[in-house]
Amino acid sequence: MLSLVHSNDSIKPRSEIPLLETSDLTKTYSIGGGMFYEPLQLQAVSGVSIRVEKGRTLGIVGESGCGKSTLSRMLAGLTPPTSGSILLDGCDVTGLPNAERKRVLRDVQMVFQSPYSSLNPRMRVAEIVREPLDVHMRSLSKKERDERALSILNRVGISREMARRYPHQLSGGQQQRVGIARALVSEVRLVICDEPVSALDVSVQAQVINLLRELQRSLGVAYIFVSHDLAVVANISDDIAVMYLGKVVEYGRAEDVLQRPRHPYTQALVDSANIPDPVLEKSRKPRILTGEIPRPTDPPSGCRFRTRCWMAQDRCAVEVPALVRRGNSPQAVACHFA
Amino acid sequence: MGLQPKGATVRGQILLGKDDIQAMAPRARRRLNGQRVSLISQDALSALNPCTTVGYQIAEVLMVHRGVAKQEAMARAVELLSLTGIPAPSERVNHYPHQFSGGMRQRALIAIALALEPELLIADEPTTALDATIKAQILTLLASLRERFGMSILLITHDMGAVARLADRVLVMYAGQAMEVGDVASVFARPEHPYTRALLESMPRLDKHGALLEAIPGTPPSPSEVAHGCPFQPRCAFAGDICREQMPPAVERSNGGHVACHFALREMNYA
Amino acid sequence: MIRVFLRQSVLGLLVVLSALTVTFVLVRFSGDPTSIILPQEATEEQREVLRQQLGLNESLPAQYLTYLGNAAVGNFGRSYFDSEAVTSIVIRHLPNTLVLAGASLALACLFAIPLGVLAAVWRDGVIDRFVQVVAVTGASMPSFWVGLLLIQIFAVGLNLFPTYGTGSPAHLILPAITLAIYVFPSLARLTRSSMLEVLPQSYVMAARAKGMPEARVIGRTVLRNGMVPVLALLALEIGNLIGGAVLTETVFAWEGIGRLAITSIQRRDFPVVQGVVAYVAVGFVFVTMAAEIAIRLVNPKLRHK
Amino acid sequence: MTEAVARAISALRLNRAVLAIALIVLAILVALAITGDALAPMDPAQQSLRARLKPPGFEGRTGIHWLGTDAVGRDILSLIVAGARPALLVSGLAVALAGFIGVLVGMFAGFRGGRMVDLLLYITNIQLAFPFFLLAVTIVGIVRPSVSLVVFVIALGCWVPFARIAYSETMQIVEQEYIEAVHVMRGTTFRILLRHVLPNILPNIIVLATFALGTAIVMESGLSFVGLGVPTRTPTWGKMLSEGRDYMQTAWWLTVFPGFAIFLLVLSINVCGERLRDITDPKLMGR
Amino acid sequence: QKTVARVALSGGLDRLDPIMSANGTDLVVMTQIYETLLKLDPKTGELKPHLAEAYRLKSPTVWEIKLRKGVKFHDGTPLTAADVKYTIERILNKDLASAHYSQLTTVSEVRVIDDYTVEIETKKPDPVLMRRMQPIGGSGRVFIVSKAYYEKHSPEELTNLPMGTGPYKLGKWEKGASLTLVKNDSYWGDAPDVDEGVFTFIPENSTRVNALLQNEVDVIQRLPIADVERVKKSSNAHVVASPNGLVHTLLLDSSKPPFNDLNVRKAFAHALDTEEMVEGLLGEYGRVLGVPMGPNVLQFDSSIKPYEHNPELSKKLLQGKTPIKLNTFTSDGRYVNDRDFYQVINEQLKQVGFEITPQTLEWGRFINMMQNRSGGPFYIIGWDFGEGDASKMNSFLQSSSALSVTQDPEYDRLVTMAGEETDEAKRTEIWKQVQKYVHDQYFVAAVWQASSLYGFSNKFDWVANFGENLALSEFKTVKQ
Ligand SMILES: Nc1ncnc2c1ncn2[C@@H]1O[C@H](COP(=O)(O)OP(=O)(O)OP(=O)(O)O)[C@@H](O)[C@H]1O
Ligand SMILES: Nc1ncnc2c1ncn2[C@@H]1O[C@H](COP(=O)(O)OP(=O)(O)OP(=O)(O)O)[C@@H](O)[C@H]1O
Ligand SMILES: [Mg+2]
Ligand SMILES: [Mg+2]
Ligand code: NI
Repeated sequence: MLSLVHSNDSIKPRSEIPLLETSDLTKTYSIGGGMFYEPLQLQAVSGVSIRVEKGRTLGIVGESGCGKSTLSRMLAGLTPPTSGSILLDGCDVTGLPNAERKRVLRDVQMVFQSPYSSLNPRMRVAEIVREPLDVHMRSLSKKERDERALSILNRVGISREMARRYPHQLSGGQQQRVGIARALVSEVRLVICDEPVSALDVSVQAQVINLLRELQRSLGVAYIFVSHDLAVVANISDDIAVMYLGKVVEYGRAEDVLQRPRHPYTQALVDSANIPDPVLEKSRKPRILTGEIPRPTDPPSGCRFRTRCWMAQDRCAVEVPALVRRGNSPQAVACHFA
Repeated sequence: MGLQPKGATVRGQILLGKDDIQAMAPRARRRLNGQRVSLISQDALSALNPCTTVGYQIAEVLMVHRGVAKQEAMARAVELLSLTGIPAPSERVNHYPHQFSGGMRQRALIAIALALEPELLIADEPTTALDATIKAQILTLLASLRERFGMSILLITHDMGAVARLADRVLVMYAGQAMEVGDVASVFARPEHPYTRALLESMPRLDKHGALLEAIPGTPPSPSEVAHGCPFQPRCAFAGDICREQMPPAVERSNGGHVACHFALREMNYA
Repeated sequence: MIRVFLRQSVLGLLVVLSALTVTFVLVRFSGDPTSIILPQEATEEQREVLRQQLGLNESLPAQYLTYLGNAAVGNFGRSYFDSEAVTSIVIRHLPNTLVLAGASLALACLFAIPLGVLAAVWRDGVIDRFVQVVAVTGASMPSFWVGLLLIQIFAVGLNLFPTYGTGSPAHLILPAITLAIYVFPSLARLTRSSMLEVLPQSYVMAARAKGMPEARVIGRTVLRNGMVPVLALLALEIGNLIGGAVLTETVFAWEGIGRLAITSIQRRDFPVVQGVVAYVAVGFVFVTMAAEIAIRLVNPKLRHK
Repeated sequence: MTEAVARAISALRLNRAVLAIALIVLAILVALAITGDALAPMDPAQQSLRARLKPPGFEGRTGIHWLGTDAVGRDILSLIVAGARPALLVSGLAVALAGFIGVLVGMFAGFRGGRMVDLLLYITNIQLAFPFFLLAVTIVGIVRPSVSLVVFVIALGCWVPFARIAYSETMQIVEQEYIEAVHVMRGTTFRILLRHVLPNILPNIIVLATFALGTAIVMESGLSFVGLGVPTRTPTWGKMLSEGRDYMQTAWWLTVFPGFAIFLLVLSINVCGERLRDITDPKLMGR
Repeated sequence: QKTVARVALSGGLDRLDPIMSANGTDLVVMTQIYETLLKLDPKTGELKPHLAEAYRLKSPTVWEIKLRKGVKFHDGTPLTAADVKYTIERILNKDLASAHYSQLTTVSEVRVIDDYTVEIETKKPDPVLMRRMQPIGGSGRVFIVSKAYYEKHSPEELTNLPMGTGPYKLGKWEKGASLTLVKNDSYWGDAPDVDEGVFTFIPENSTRVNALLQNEVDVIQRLPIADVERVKKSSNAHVVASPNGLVHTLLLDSSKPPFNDLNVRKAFAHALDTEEMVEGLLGEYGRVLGVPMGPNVLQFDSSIKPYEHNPELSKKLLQGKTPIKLNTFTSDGRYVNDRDFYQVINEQLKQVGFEITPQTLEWGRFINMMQNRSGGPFYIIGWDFGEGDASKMNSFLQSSSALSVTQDPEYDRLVTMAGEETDEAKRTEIWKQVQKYVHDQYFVAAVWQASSLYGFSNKFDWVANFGENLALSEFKTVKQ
């Protein structure tokens, strides 16, 4: 694992302490089980090490069930990791006592996937956005808190009039803006966006992505941007981590990962992304993966991708490939043959 | 397919080959379903009956429409499953839908749709619920089946990539109205309707990563608002006064097809 | 399946144990039974002898353990009044209750399930309205009042049926109707709402799209999926039914365990009360267990868990 | 044809009329319960052995007995009026208690999850299946009937649906992202339950409470009917029914009217409950 | 063709072992199967021989009884003196907790002189002992059982398989459903009209009446007063009444406040309008009595009049006192219209200023509380004075009695005296004194006697002499 830290270092200059860094983060769920059952063990996230620099965006892609949400929830402090550490400004959050952790984690907020269900249907928009201030900026008067909420709402393009409405009276895109406003109303430095645009109408997606990018520029927050849509992640991210069945299989600068994918899974992913260009699409022969994603309760031994990989050999079933920079590749790849 | 809920009024004409579907008797129309037209519905995850085996659901179609004996129908179900690329189909026929993964369910649905070798396969967003790699598999499968059975596919989707991949002709709809129709290559290369163009430009693309997106302002209209004029007008960058008052008529596109816009984007607008 | 069974058994045992404990505690703190057993004129001397015989002079924990030990082998002692073994009294009354409950459940199902299905299929139609009105009205009528009215009208007024008692099928009709009216509302509504839940599912639409005849769609697809919760409710309904039977049996002098419970409580024949509660508890543990297993058998999703 | 009939029956106006009647009946009964027997046409406790078991419309010394008199010559109408208070009071208290406990337990269970919750669920399951009335009769029969015991027992019989609804709704709500959002802003459990969960489950709880009230009234009258109801100065409705049983052949009005009072009260409560459910059930919204 | 009488009893049967049971419905069946040594003359109220041919007082403490010869049990064995001795000793066996134990406590020894002669020795003179050898009244019935049969069977078997010397023997008993008695063809006495009796059990009053009117049964016990008119009007049934029903006593708990004060008792008694109450609730089937015993009792003093209704007096007596609160416990369904009586009484008490909180209790609990003296301050209990002797009063007035709520030394002294007096005339004199004392002391606030009512189908008739005692063998078939 030492090599992993090394490989990470190769992506960014060593000098500054990153805003967020994880090492070997693992989450295991016990599912089923009961008075008489032996519960099944499910490694939703397994040994993930990533880092996010101030003001930059880390994109995380992967197929459904590969552990993206679990990872984001751990980073947001919603789920305690089974093992591994999360360093915020170089300080390990996982070991901290509850109250202390809560204070430290204030800097981390989240934007959720479903615009509607992430807003309490019985609260008005202004109240929803004010709530984080109610929780930990009690020193401010209610009026001040209201003002701050309204000003951030204004920033995301929600008018004062709309702030008086209930969530169901807003469109999906507006609801998601409210969600973003709530995440940014208190002084945050890292926003974790778990599929913030997948539930939106295609024509509205771009608005929200643009809004996020614009806010990053003006507020200097860092994002962790999670999506299963490679194109969306590609658009917003500086760095990209590709996940497969709980593990990061490729990790590096966005352009490196996208333009010269080294891991066979990343290659397939890039290949299977359709480009709205009929001439190109009809002529190219994309690499189609065979088979389905294995059940996460009993992942394949060795390399988890080997069951669907066209390069797999006996070695892959035995040896877990480490996520390291190989040869002259600028990004880290977890494949024996990269 | 004649499956509108009660209270819906349907106007216009649907012709299948030479037959007017609207004019058909309910019985005949039912016979039509599955035999000549098949549907793969939008959410694959719940379009299978959870209480019967997948195999039976395929066989059922043959039994009801063709009067095939159960044994034979089940054998055919195995064939169909293997045709759609499900491994170990002879075991899988006896499984229940919840034992299938999302991609496999979609394949099973396709198998049902193919059972009677229809002339037309209507695929309503066959890939939206699926993962990228699986989506690619299904699209490829559809393409190969189209060749094999020589059938037509009506693909309904919001995934422009999938359209580029599979379709020959494309119809772009907005708020229930046809905006533009034409062959895929020309519509994608030179969209003449502002909506088509905006849509194409607002999609994040792998090959243009990092570029700021051209977002379409505003929100899609709710269908209950009966608007005069062009439905896209409130969000359209090119809209003029006339767009508010009058629904534009469909006019011939320069490269074939039609477009419904007062200010259709001709060559000169692509300056 | 074995695990489900084991789990249910352990929890069931817990339930029976608590029912036993509750009745034991209540009975022990409710006074001296000798005054119930012995005639008015009995002397204190006689009472003491009887207390000795009943083991009332031992310590409470000792009494409790003896009681549990006896209960475990189905011995709830003897009735204070006729010194018949409680178990045999309960067994004597049980068939009557089962006949009544069975008849009324069958009657209720006969009407409730088809009506519920039709109400859902033709939602807001005449049948639907009718079912709704009957369900709300039925659910608002105390069953004992219904019983009294039925007696008044059909037995006394029209002289069609006997007014009371256990015995011929004619005796069964009025109480069975009363009890059926009691369970009809919940059964009909559940069937309806469960059907309504299934009807808009995409697999129903898919079945139509496959070109299946409507009767087959309703019969095979909708009914099969909709019946799972109805089956679950039926198990619950049996409990409800026995609860309702307590009053119905009282009204119709039907010699079942419900009436046995009431008369035993009224004359404070505690061993019988304890026995009835314990046996009913055991019965319900079995019913829930059976229901649980049945639901698993019907629903393939649970079967493979 | 059937279509037309259906439409006629389902006409909104008819529904409204039924609802209006239900509300009026309910209002009257609640008013009676509040004022006690002040609104009764005669003193409900006033007996007259000379005027015992007189049929409806009988003119006695103190006025016309519109609904007849009972076995000791009390005015049935006045007794029914006086019976509104115990009927509503006991069941109201019981439902309030059941709702409070059920919601509290259900909300915490739904929030926490875990093994104990499984057990709790199982117990509520059994209790739902168990013929509760039998247990109620046993408890009240062995211990002496009193207002608090009857309230307690009825509450015991009603709390399960509250707990289950509160539990399942809370569980669903806690899964919702807006609760996650509160977690992310490090809000307290108290805040989550009180500000976010409770307001969202409240409408359903209120609907449930309405139906539970109906059930509680029936249960109370059932206990009274077997002689295990609350002790009151004048008989409760259920007790009137059981007292009237001996005279069923000779004086039908003794059983018919009190039973009808129970029926009317419960029916109007249920009708209002239905309406409330229609309003709060999002599935039916906009119908 | 067999004559079958279908009888609906008002309650179920418990155990048909005459040693053990004193339950009213059990007794109805048992009196058909078992017999006692003596009988009462319905006209004079005097004792007459039955299983005994003759009896005499040999010495003040020894009774000699000669048994009738030729009496056989149902199983064919003859009745002998050993059976009588066995019966009495079994009742006195403390381990069995016999229901009749308390009635025979004075017996010290039973001696078999020869096969047909028994001697009973008592601890002290007991002039009423022989009255307990007849079948009528409270729980003093000594039904003679077969020694050989009892020794052969377990107590459980005996409760289910009664076997005696009576005119009927057990046919079939389906517990909870019905019991059939068939005629004993080898009965020593006159053969009865009815060949077979089928007993069913219907506790619900109105259903019992319906059963009669719809010809589902021929005879019903405890015909409710409310239904008398209906039965009278019907074409197929009629009412049979016996005025010597239960004597209902309204007992005041004079051992504790508030009723340890004579004035309060007085106020209580005069607050009640017993005449109106009985007239209203029982009509022609009830009578108000001045003393707590039936008029059939030999010592009954008819000169003592009931307390008059005088609410003014009551109010005066209660004046200046803080209002007296009474938590009263009432029985429901135990006695004829008892619930209504309680309701009327409570209301009348309220009129003079008592504050009443009523609560209905099941009978078992009621008795229980009464014995613990923890129940209400007043009770209505019905007593069967069928045996015709005043000593029955001791059951509820003597301090040693379990159900007595009176603890009065003077009363105890007087009745002890009476109990040991063997001279009939003197005894009667003492009992008159007792009656006067009880009346003056207001221990019992009201007394009324309700007729025992039966509904009979017109196929049968019967003259009911002794209140609750239904005798199948006395039924006469009526030619229609
Ligand atoms: N609370 C939980 N208990 C048990 N298993 C869980 C839990 N949460 C997630 N999992 C499992 O962990 C794995 C990863 O889930 P996760 O939600 O992180 O996936 P994801 O990448 O976000 O998928 P998606 O794209 O569908 O949102 C899945 O197999 C999921 O079933
Ligand atoms: N049964 C119905 N009753 C009323 N309105 C309906 C019904 N079905 C669809 N609609 C409305 O008609 C409009 C078109 O619906 P439709 O399902 O065709 O959209 P779609 O293009 O398939 O969208 P999606 O991409 O979400 O599948 C929507 O606004 C929808 O709300
Ligand atoms: Mg996710
Ligand atoms: Mg769609
Ligand atoms: Ni055209």
